[in-house]
Amino acid sequence: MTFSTAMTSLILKSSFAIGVVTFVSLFVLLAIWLERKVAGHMQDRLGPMETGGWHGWSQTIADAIKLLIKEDIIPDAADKPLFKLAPYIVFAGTMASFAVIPFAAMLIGADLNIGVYYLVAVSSLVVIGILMAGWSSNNKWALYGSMRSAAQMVSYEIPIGLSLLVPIMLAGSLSMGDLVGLQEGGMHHWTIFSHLPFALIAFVIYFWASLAETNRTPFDLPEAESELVAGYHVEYSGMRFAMFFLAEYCNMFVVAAVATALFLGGWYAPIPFLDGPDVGANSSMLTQILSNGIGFFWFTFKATMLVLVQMWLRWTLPRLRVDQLMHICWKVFLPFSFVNVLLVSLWIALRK
Amino acid sequence: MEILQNIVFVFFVLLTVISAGVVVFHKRIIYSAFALLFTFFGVAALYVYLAADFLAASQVLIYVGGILTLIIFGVFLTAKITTLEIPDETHQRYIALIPVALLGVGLFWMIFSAPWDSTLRSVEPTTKPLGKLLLTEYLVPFEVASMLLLAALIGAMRLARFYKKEEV
Amino acid sequence: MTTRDVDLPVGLTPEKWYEAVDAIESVHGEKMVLQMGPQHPATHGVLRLELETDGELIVKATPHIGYLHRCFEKVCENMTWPQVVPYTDRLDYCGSMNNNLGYVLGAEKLFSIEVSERVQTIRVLVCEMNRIASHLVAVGTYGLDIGAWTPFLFLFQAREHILDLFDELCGGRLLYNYIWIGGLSHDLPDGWLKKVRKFIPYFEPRIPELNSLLSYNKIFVERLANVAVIPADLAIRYGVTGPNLRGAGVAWDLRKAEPYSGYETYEFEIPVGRGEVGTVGDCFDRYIVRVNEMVQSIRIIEQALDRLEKMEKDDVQAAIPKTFAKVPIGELYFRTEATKGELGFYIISDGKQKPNRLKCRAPSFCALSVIPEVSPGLLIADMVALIGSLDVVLGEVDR
Amino acid sequence: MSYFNDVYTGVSTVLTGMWITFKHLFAPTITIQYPREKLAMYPRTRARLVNHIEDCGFCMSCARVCPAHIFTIKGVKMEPGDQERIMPDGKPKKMHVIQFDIDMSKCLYCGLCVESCDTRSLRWDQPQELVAWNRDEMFREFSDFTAAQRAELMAKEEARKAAAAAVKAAGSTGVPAGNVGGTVVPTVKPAVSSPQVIADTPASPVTSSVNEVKP
Repeated sequence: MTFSTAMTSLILKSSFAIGVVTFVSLFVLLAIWLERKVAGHMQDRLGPMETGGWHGWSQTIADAIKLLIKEDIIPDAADKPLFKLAPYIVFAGTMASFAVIPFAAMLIGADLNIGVYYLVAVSSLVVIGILMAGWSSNNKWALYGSMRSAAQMVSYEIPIGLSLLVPIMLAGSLSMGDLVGLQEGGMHHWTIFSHLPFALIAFVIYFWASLAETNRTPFDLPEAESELVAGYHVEYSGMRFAMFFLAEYCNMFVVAAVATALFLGGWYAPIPFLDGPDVGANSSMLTQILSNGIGFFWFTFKATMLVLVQMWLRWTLPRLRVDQLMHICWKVFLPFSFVNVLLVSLWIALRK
Repeated sequence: MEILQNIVFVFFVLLTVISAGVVVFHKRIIYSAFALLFTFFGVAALYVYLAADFLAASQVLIYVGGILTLIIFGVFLTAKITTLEIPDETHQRYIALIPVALLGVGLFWMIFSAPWDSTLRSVEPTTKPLGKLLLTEYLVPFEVASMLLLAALIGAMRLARFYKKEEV
Repeated sequence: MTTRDVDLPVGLTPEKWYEAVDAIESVHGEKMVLQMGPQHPATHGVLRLELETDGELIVKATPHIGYLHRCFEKVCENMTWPQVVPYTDRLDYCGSMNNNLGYVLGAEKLFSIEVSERVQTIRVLVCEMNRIASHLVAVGTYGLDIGAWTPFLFLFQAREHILDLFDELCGGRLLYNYIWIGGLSHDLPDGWLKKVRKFIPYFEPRIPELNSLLSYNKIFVERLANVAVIPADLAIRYGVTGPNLRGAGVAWDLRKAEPYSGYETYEFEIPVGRGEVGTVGDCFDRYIVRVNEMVQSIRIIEQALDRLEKMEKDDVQAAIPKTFAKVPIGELYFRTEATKGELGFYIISDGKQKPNRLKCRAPSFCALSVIPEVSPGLLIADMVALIGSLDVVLGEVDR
Repeated sequence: MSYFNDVYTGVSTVLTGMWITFKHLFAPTITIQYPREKLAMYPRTRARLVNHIEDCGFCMSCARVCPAHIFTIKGVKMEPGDQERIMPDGKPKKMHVIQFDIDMSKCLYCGLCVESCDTRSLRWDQPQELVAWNRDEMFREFSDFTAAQRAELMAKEEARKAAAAAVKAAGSTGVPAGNVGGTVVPTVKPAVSSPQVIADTPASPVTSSVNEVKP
């Protein structure tokens, strides 16, 4: 590897990383605005309408600026080093997931051959960050929130892992690129539809369990404002709070993106006709950009749709209780996903 | 590029060693627990340098996601954790020197005698051979380990379930 | 409370086991004291609960009240008889009309005032509308406590209709001062009855919608079923009344038991808790009783509307005494079925222009006093469900 | 079997709820965009008290009926040469209302004062925005007398009172000074130098004569 090619690859990787961060920030701004709009319209209201003109599009930007310039309050009795560190760990854990998200055929940060496994692994960083936040706030409500959150995320990683196992077994690979690549050619090739009903069950379980993973209603017990006020981030304000908030919405996107990549055909359009032009080894730059752009559009479109469903659920359902949460995880999701995995493996064995 | 990679490598080594030092020497047990996070993470990074990506991810998943969470839970549940003082006086330090010295010698012997492969390799897929080995050659140890864990799991449940909420 | 399971491991006698448990408890038998409130969002105002918790399990709960104390009873001793009415508005601010009615009927009994049938019918009409508004708040905020946002806003839409009607009727949206001793502050505006008539077909489909969106949602049911059961005898022992008592399966409603303002002439049922999804007297029963009471209130409103449309217009203030100069000496207790339960006013008059003593028996206070009894063994999330299901209004508790 | 039943009801009720919220997603909104659109206020809405001072006859019924003592009213008797005015209730105006202050920050918004006003000079008005930056703005003065006029009238009244007191001291049995207009008895003690009549709820019987205010 010569120095120049190494530098080029380094620059490409860095620009990709910067691009991801920009994309994530923009997406979060959009998602928060969208959440308010969805909530508003579901409740026969309009949501924010004033800031920035058209349907209050810049409300989130205004809020972000407000959070940035807010006084950063650290409680006197808080464990200061941990209190300061916690939001960054949560944020880092979430951002690390983006390294393997396949936005398009060539827009993958690192197409690791253990892609999905890596994703499951780094998401456990978030748990530690949340525990740290809850502990260091020196607030009983925050501690309850973080304990709940940790228990919930650790438990729900199991049904998530098991339901992710289904497309992995069907594809025979852990690499995100391979997993998506196998779903080319229209909707009926998407894992969720091509392997009915196993993949569908796995998808439903994954989607529900991922709600718990991202602390969304009906599994938003760690934040439960009517019980724990705000849970683990009750003492946070200003930019540190914004980090948690950012991480939460990033997480929503990450789980939706994983569902898209593994179950919903990734960057492929529902009809092959709508896909971008085929890219060969000697395609022109323009073709590559066009193809990847269209792929990127489809991927983000599908993921955003899933995020919308998450919001839809949030504004529909009440919240579960701690024991019921565990009950659902261990006694509903886990048996169903186990049986599902078993049936899939049998099916694969029989098909051979 | 070599330089860059070396810098990153040194960074991870330092991260691992310093945080391991914090784990051992910090007087507040909660800091030790959280410092363990960085130790595990650094070790995972070193695994990546050894082209063992699956092992690295497993390190993060199991040690950070599972064991460290459990340790932190345990620390949280310790009574009066905020005021706990860990006595730092050492007892019988001269007698302790002997095993420590022996251990040190052993470790150094290992470090210097091991054939270190310092060439950088691109990461090869390791999952397939690992899976094959686990389900063929090492099937019995694998199953025995899982049986042990299952037994431990059931035993823990049996112990924990001893309090039963009265039917209201 | 927790009890020890009987199936001990083999070879372990109960004595040994208790010894071991006591040893463990003496090591970490520490209970965490958690202050819930007075700023906590689930306490519906400024209630402070001192929770002693073992993990998330509540061992002991002590409500602390007084954060909204306004010396209602003492203030009333310095107010002339009609001036007390606006202060009763502020007792249970979700059901002001019913508070007005309770005091006014007591005072009318003292002054031996008879009001016309039309005034009585209007009073029944506005009180039942107010009962719906109050139950909408109770049910909606309960959904909010359990984590469902949207039903809350749907219900507040319906409540807004009622408040608009009241605004047009008497000028107040929350504190009406509408029912006066001997009459009403205003006659009905033109076309008002038609607007109430229009409200009914708007409101009726809201209840099935609420039921399918929230009441019978599996998560909601699971959160409420078998939680914080208040059995009938406990409820009676603590003087719990209203929907909380009816939720315990006791069909006790002062509108039927001791009818006033002509309630005996209306057809309606008393909804009681039947243990639909769990035990009789659990949170769900108290909740669903409120939902069903709204349906019954609609029935009463329809009947009152039918009567009012037929009645000749008369002076609603005909029976108001020009002066309250001749005040009879005596004492009386008058109770009505307010939105939260039995609202009683104990009035002592010594013939002066002001009440000598005015004691208010607030239903929320009694409901609140059950909390220490039923809360041990609940989770923190259940505590939120319990407070919400009791539907306490702190304005009434602290007075 | 109940396990599968639970799973089924769980899934089905969630879907039902989702369908309801989905329908509402496309339902017309019921809110209005407040600063641009405004709701009409109802004529009876209790928003802010105004006193149309020319109709105010210093009967003090508002001050007597008010549970919160928000009124501060001062009046002096009209001189024979002053402009006479027939009030809406048919009686001639007999008093100058030199001060009529309402402290809206104390107001209970019960409306008893408005209902008790015989001349209907005290009314509710319905401003769209009812905001104040400080408490002083909640304090509203309605008398159209300037401070100079007020001082002059009060000096005159004082002189008259002093004269009456002098007459009384001389042994004459004059008419009690305050018995004016037949509405209220502003008992003025001769010992008090200031002749002001501060409205307070007297222990006298409360008139609850009420007129329907048809706005």
